[in-house]
Order: sequence, then C-alpha cells, then structure tokens
Amino acid sequence: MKAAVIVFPGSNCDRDLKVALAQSMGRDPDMVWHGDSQLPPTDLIAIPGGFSYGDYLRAGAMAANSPIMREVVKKAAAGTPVLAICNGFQVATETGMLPGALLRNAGQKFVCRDVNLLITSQNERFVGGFELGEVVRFPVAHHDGNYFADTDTLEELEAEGQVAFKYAGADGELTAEANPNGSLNNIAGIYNKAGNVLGLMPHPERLISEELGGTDGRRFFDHLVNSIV
Amino acid sequence: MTEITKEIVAEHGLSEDEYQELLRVLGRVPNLTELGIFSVMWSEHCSYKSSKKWLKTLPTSAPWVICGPGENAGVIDIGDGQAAIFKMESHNHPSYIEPYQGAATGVGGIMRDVFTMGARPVANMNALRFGRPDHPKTRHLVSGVVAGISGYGNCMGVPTVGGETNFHSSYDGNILVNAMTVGIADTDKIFYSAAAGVGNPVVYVGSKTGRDGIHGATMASAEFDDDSEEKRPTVQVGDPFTEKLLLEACLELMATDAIVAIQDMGAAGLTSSSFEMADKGGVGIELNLDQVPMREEGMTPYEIMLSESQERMLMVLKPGREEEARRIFEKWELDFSVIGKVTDTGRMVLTMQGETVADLPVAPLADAAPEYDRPWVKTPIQAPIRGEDVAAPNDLGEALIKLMGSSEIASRKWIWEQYDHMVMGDTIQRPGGDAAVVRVHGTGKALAITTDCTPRYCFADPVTGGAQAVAEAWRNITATGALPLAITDCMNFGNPQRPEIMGQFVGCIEGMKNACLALDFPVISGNVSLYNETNGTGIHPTPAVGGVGILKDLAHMTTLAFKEDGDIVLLLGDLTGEMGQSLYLREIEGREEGAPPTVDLAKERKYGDYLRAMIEKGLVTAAHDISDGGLGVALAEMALAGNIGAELEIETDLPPHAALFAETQAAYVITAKPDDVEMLRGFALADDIPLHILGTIGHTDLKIGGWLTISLGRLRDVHAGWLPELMAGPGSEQE
Amino acid sequence: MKARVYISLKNGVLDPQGKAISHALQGLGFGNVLDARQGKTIDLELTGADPAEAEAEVEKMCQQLLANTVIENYSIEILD
Amino acid sequence: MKARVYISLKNGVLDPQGKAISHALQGLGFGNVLDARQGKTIDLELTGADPAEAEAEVEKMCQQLLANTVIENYSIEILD
Ligand SMILES: Nc1ncnc2c1ncn2[C@@H]1O[C@H](COP(=O)(O)OP(=O)(O)O)[C@@H](O)[C@H]1O
Ligand SMILES: [Mg+2]
Repeated sequence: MKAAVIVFPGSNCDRDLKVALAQSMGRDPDMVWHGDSQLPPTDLIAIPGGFSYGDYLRAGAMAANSPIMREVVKKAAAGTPVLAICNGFQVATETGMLPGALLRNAGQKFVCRDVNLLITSQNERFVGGFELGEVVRFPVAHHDGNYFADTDTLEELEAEGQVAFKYAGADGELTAEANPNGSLNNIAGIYNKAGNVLGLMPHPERLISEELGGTDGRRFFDHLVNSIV
Repeated sequence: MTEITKEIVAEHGLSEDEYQELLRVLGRVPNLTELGIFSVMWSEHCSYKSSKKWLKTLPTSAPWVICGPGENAGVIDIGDGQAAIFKMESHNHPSYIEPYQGAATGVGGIMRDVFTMGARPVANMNALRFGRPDHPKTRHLVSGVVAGISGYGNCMGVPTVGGETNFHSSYDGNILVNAMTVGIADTDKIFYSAAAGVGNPVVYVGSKTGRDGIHGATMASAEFDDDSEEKRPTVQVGDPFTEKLLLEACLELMATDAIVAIQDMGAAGLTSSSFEMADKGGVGIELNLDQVPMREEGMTPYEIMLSESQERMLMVLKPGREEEARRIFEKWELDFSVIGKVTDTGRMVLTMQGETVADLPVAPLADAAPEYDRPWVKTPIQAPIRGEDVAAPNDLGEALIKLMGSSEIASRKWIWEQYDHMVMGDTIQRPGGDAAVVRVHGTGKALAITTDCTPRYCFADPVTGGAQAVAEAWRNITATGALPLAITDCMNFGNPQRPEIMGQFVGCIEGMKNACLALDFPVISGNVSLYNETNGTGIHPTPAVGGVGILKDLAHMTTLAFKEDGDIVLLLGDLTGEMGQSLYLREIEGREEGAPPTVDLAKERKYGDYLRAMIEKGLVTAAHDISDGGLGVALAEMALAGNIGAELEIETDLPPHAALFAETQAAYVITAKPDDVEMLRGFALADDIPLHILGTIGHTDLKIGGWLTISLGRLRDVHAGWLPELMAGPGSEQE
Repeated sequence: MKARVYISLKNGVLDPQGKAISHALQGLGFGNVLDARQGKTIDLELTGADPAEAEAEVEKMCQQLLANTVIENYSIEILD
Repeated sequence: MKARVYISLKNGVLDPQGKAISHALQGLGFGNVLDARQGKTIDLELTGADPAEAEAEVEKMCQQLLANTVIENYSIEILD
C-alpha cells in the first residue's frame, strides 16, 4: 500500500501522521509539498493537522487554494480515500470536499485533551475496526473545531450516515460537557457522500502506543491500512 | 545631524560615567545611531552589568556539558551522538503591557535561541508569576499570557509540556513570564555565533524589519523625525507562522555545511546580533543597511539597528554558498538578503545610501562594557517556626481541602489544556506530574523537564530559597526516574541599585551555586531580568530554575499517580515539622512568616540517588516529591492522579498538622508492590536511608488514621475547580 | 486604489466570539448591550485606477479566498 | 439601536494576517494587490434611543474591552 501525506507551510502534525502510517503500513508514506501539482500514485491521501499558513484569515482557507489541493479534490472525486485530520478537516471543508465549516471553539480557547468518541456510522474502510456504538479515545488539539452546517445539510448528514464520530461521555452519552468545542450535534468527524473522504478534528495519530497513553489510534490506522490493501 | 545633548544621553539610559567611557573608547562624540548602539550594548539586558560578577560564580561545567553559558543556549550530551540544547528567558515587561503579544513573542524568542544552535525544539515550558488572584488585572493578564503562549507555541508545533504558576501580591504590578525551550541536535551539527572568514558574506533572513519595539529610545528618535506619524508602538507582534517557516528553513540549510556562524536577532535586534558575532569571532563586520529588508519606508539607520522586529536571523555563510542558501529561504517564502561581509578591521562599519552612518571598534566597545559591583546587604533571617508554635486546626481534613483548593496548589489544567502538549508525538508524561517526560524521537530514551522556584522561600531567605529551587528541580526529575543533568535559569529581581535587592540576588546565587555543586547539576544557560518593580516595591526574588534530565530507558519511568489497589505507600525521608513560610501558615493562619524549610543538600543527593536506583530496579510503582503543601498535599495529588484512595497511618512525634503540612525538603512519597517492600527496605537500611511504611492504596477515600478521611470526589472538586472559577469572572476574555 | 472588504457571519451561523463579547460587556456592567457580532475587514491596496475594474477583481478575490460563503457574507467598498 | 466598531492595527504594527493574505492573493494571480491589512468589526445591538449616549457608551466599551489600545485603533459608527 502507498500513502501520501500533504505538507503545507505551517503543517505540524505531518511527521506524527507519517509515523502513525508507517507503523501500520510497514513503510513510509510519501510526503508531498503543497506547491507540487502532481500526486505520486497513491492508495490513500492524508491531510495532516497543524496551522497551514498560520490559520490566518480562516483555518484552512489558504491551503485549500494551493496547487496540490486541486489534485487532491480530483483524486477524491475519482474515489481515492482521503483522511483529513484537524487542520486537514478544515482544509477539506474549505475546498468543498466536505460540507459545512469549522468555527472558533465555543469556549474561545484552544483545547488540547483526550476526548471520547462515539462511532456513529458504519464505514467499513475507515472504522470497520470498531463496532458501531463503540466509544474510542483520541486527543483533540484545536482552536477552530466547532462544526457548523445549515439545518438541511445537518439533517442530510445524519440521515445518510455521514456522521462518523460524535463527542461523547465514556458511556457513549452525547452530552454538552463531552463536547469540547460546541460542534452542532456533537459532531467530531464526517464523511462525504461517497464515503471515501473522512474529516475529523481529533487526532488518532497521537494515541498509537501504550507509552503515549493509549492505542485506539493504532487500531484505527491498522484497520484503515488493512482495508485498503 | 542631531546634536548629542545630556538629555539625549539620559534618555538612552546611559549614566554620566558611562557616557564618558563611551567618549574615551570612541575618541570622539558619537552620532545618534552610534549612541543608540552603545545604549543597547551597555544596557542591563545585553551587558549584564549588575549581575555578571555574581553569575560567574555559578558552576557551569561537567563532563556532559558541551557548551555552557555564553552562546544562544546551553548544550549537553545525552548520548548516542545527540545533544539537548536549552534555555529559559524572561518577557516580563512586554507581557504586562500587552499580555498576549508579550508572552507570544517571548515564546518565539526563546525558540529562536534554541534552533539557532541547530536544534529542533521538542518541548516548551513556561514559568509564570501573577499578582494576587483578586487583583483587578490578574484575570486579564492570566488569560492573555496563556493565550499568547498557546497561540505561538501551538502554531509552531512544539508541545508545551509543563511549567509552574504562582500568584502573589508582590507581582501585582509586575508579572513574570519566563519561557523555556528544549531542543535536540546531533553533537556534530551544533552551530555557534562567532563570525569568521574575512570576506565571507553576512546574510539576513526571516521577516522584514519594521519600527517594532524601539524602546526607551522612542521618544528621542521621535523628536528628530520629520514625519512624526502616530506614536510608535513599543510592543512587537509575533508571527508564529513565519517563525515556523524560519525554523524549517534554518534546519534545512543547517543540514548542508554552508553556515559559518548564526545568531538570532532577539532583543536589540541587528545591533546585538552583529556585534556579538563580530566580537566572538574577533573580526570586523561591514553592513550595508540599504540591503536590510524593510517593512516600512523611510527607516533611519538608528531605527534599523535598534528595531526589535521578530522572526529574523543573521548568518555568516561560506563564500559562494549564497545562492544555495537563498533557494532554501525562498522556497520557504522568507526574505533573504546579503547585507554585508566579514572584515579584518575589528570595526563595525555601517553604511547607508553611500554614507558611513556608524563606525565603531568592536572589541573595545565590548570590553569596556560596564561591570558593577553593586553594594548589597544580607537579607535578615527570620526565626524558624515549629509545629508547636502553630495552633492546630479545628479539622485536619478541612485544612487539607483548603490547601488543595488554594491558589498555589489548585490544578493548572485550565492553563495546559490551552497548550498543545502532545504534538510531535513524543510526550510520554503530560503536564500534571513532577516533570514532563518527552521521548527523544525514534529512540527509547527521553528527557525529563521541569521548572521550579518557590519565591516566598527566596524572599524569606535567599540562600536557602536559591538552593531549594535547584533542589526541587532535581527532585522533580528524579521522581520520574531520570538522571538530572543541567539547568537553565531566569533570575527575576527588583532594582539592583537597592542594596536589599542586590542582597537577594547575591544570596540566591550563593544558594543555587551550593545546590548545583552538591547535586552535580551545572548551569548551562540563563537570563537576568532586573528592575521588576512598581512604585518602589520589588517582586519576590524569583530565580526560576529549568532542569533537564535523561531517562536512558523509558521502561524505567515512574509517574506520581497511585497505580493499583494493594500497593504500599512509603515515605522516603524524614518529616521535620518546619512550618515557616509554609502554605499552611499562609492559607490557614494568614501569615507569611518564618524561616523556610532547611535544605540539606547531602540528604537531597543521597535520598534522590537511592530513589532513582530503586526505580531503575523496577521496585517503585509511583513517586512524588514533597513540596508546596507538604506530605498531605503530596498524598492527595497522588490519589487524584491515580483516581484511587489510600488508607494510611502516620507515626510521628510531631503535631499532626506539622507532620501533614510542613514543607519538608529531601523527601518523597513512593509506592511499591507489597512483595517488593522488603527489598526496598533492605537497600534503604544498607545506606542508612529513612523509609517508613504509611499504608495501602485502595478505595475512594484518602484516609489517614485518626486524622482525616476525605472522599476523592471532594478533593477533586476543590482542586480542579479553583482556576476555572477564577477565570470565569470578568476580564478574562480573549481576543 | 484602496478597497475594503467587510466579512460577517451569515444570519443563523453561531458566532462564538460575538457571544463572548456581549457576555463580557454585560459582565462589565454595560447592561444596554443586547447582542454583539464580530466580523472582519480586509483593507486592500491595489494598483490600477478604475474603480469598476477594481471592484470586479475584489469580488473574485472574495469568492476565491477572502470569504467562505458557506458561513459568511461579504460586501465591498472601493475607497478611492 | 445599532452601532459598529471598526478595529484596526495601528500604523507600523506588524500585521501577520494581512501579510499572509496579500501573499496568498498574489499567489492566486491577483498581481494588482500591493498590500492587505486585516481588521475587525464588532456590531452591537443596544437598548436606548439616544445616538449620542450610545456613542459615549460604546466609546467606554472600546476603551475597556473591545480594542487593545496598545496596538489597535478604533472608530465608532452609530448605524441607526
Ligand atoms: N504555566 C504552566 N504551564 C503548563 N503546565 C503547568 C503550568 N503551571 C503548572 N503546570 C503543571 O502543573 C503541575 C504542578 O505544578 P507544580 O505545583 O509547580 O509542580 P511541582 O510542585 O511538582 O513542581 C506540573 O506538572 C506543571 O508542569
Ligand atoms: Mg514536584
């Protein structure tokens, strides 16, 4: 399997994502510079977290206009799986690959901590390694993770099973306290209509070993790699 | 041409004597640009004129020290061809004026110091001191400073893994914001600042130069400026995105061998960077200021040389390597400009529009920098306060609850949750423990990092307080199982021209020196911040210590959390019952009095070495040193971290409140599996080390037989609740 | 030539910053504040001298980058 | 009553956002962009009907909270 990690000026989880993918794939992904207009042949495109272009103007806005993203959007439309984490999720909504937008956290502050996530739909490729209704733990670390979409879009997302993860309590309850950023419907991650693009605010790549405090992220990547191979 | 009057000299902060010395060195009257350069070079900040004599007495060497104080940051060997590079720096005044930008640019500055030397920053720390919690400005300052640190550090993608935070009225008008960065480099790829090679190009990279932070000189220069626009901002705005690019570009260039010398432009910008590079290399430098990338029009040489614009670096390259370097910086969309060359004249010659605008001798200027032996008086020592001298509380449990919810002990989670403390994927111990533990990427070893200082001890007894700061840092590292290697410091004091303040400085240095020697824990870098006063009241003396240690194998690491039902809780060390300067006295009795607890460095060394050896043998399941709030607070913190209670019995001749709340030094609470206790005791006995069994872990209460029983829930509520409650009040909104 | 772009959140889009601001103002005793919304301005300095042309260009900039029309409205003012 | 506050960075203060925006616009082919500065607006909804009183109140709000007068300028417009 081959994977490509997109690197923008200001990306800062690119290495973390590379390490996580390499651990599960047994080989390094390609690191692709934002200014390139060609993607190498790849089975998975991963857009990492960080502060592309400093998150100036709007998080993800400038990166969404970079040459490589035109290519990513094309490949996604053609069915290549895309995993967009944190800033990557913001970039994906800015390109229109995913609906909605990510606003400033309701609490106004950057928030970095582990959160519990309820698996809310079955997408064999991305979360087939988890049970529907299972609660997993990934960390969040963002300032603009407050998911917004208009009512119609939101209803459609829910109805079509496009909501991937919701912030939840340890027992899976969807409470306001479990929601770190004010996201509508506690949404932490969504799929596009075709189900080949996943955007999520939490960082599975940060919990990939006991040493780091947990392995739910490892399970996520192991399954993703297996399902693509 | 501006005439140099007495007033102008005074506005530049130069004394009459200093100006006479300047005239002697130069052999003529300086022009305004030259005067500005002198004023900066001879400022307290750059010349260390009040502190140098005493700083020199600190131990700075050990076999593992690769580079001690004097460079941008200190360097230690951490094995396998790798080095840890670190330093701490203050940004106190700017953070008080504009908390967000002041703190942010402080973080940016300290990171540049570290990556200038070739290291990738891997961890940030911050040591913060605010005024009393109910001071009208405190909330605003806390929220702004924390947001600033978060804004800059998070964007850089360097985890902020710990720090310390105190609140005290002595900081009401003068907060302290000390930031520390730790980086990792290969020992054969460390970069220094001494310029060399006559004819080599001097290169400017990074952001453009604007009229940022042209400090005390502002008024003077405004007067001589024809287009007097609006009053110039003295606050710099940080651009973490540009710094992130600068970091990546510098590291990319450093992977080649094109760089001869490199120096960041920090305080005093182009002036101090160019002078330091020339002085260290014993060479001259010629700069053409027309080539300096500028953000604004009509900047004068004075402004260009004194600007404190951020995110800039100065380098000397090998001849002919300019284009290669330019390509890298342009790829990262940064300015790159050859602005001069190294010469053999020993002079700094600046030209602009074909004219020489300054011509100064480098070495004489540096050598003639003032150095003062300021008068000082010893701080009078207060009498110790013993347990018997302090009334027993009505209820020991309520006393512990009050301490756990006090400003000094309450959880700092509200702060560290705003910091990305996990990015880079190597944070093994997150904030909340004794020391943060950050893995060396791609290896099984790790660095343990802490910052410590107990200002109320330093105020009561500088010598003891200075020693305690170093000892606590050493203990916090030891409690993780790591071997402490070296420290950086940030010496925050009041006005050194007052003999009492100078006495605090001298005392703290003496204490630190003693501790560094006793613990093999040398000082490899640091920073001095004086004149932290408002209306003649100085801050508590605050020699913040940042310590770094090495864990050779992550398999042998402990945390402070209670682990498993049935584990045995032990006290390593003796309870002394010294109540002077304790938080108990302050929070329960409302007194800030007495001598701080004794620091016995021989015991520190012996007990700590024992603990580390036991951790290495795998006999210890949790460890936490005793500090603020004493044994009672240490136990409560361990129980909360593990979410398990304990049933304990404390045998002692001391009054219970003294046993629980005296801030005994050289002591730890540890836990072990029941089967390992005999072994632990055996090793302790052999070395004559006091080790007492306190009881067993289990259930959901902290129970100390006959003294108190408190549910963890109640402890957690007060401990977790205090800071968020404080910050929910008005004044804490963020931009 | 100078142009100013005003960007504001669409009606119905929650504005956490605005909410925090009104809350804070009320906390400071400004009881007369009913609501606050935060927006941004971008001041552009442009070459060229034709206002109509400038406006057309800025319109394109807004569509492509400056505003996110999922959540934001924008308006353009040509200043001179 | 409605009021709008404009907040902009003082002249000479570095505007990283503006810098990045102009850079990005140029990168997108808008060669006519010389410079960009970003500011913000705060729209307030107020009780009361006296414009002069409202302005005086908003002035106080700017001083106390809305603007960071160390680095920012502000101006107030009463809209109706
Ligand atoms: N400003 C801060 N930023 C990040 N972490 C902090 C800060 N202040 C305190 N902490 C963390 O809170 C915990 C408790 O701090 P402290 O009471 O100073 O510990 P100790 O007594 O062991 O030195 C530590 O893990 C420390 O790193
Ligand atoms: Mg400790």
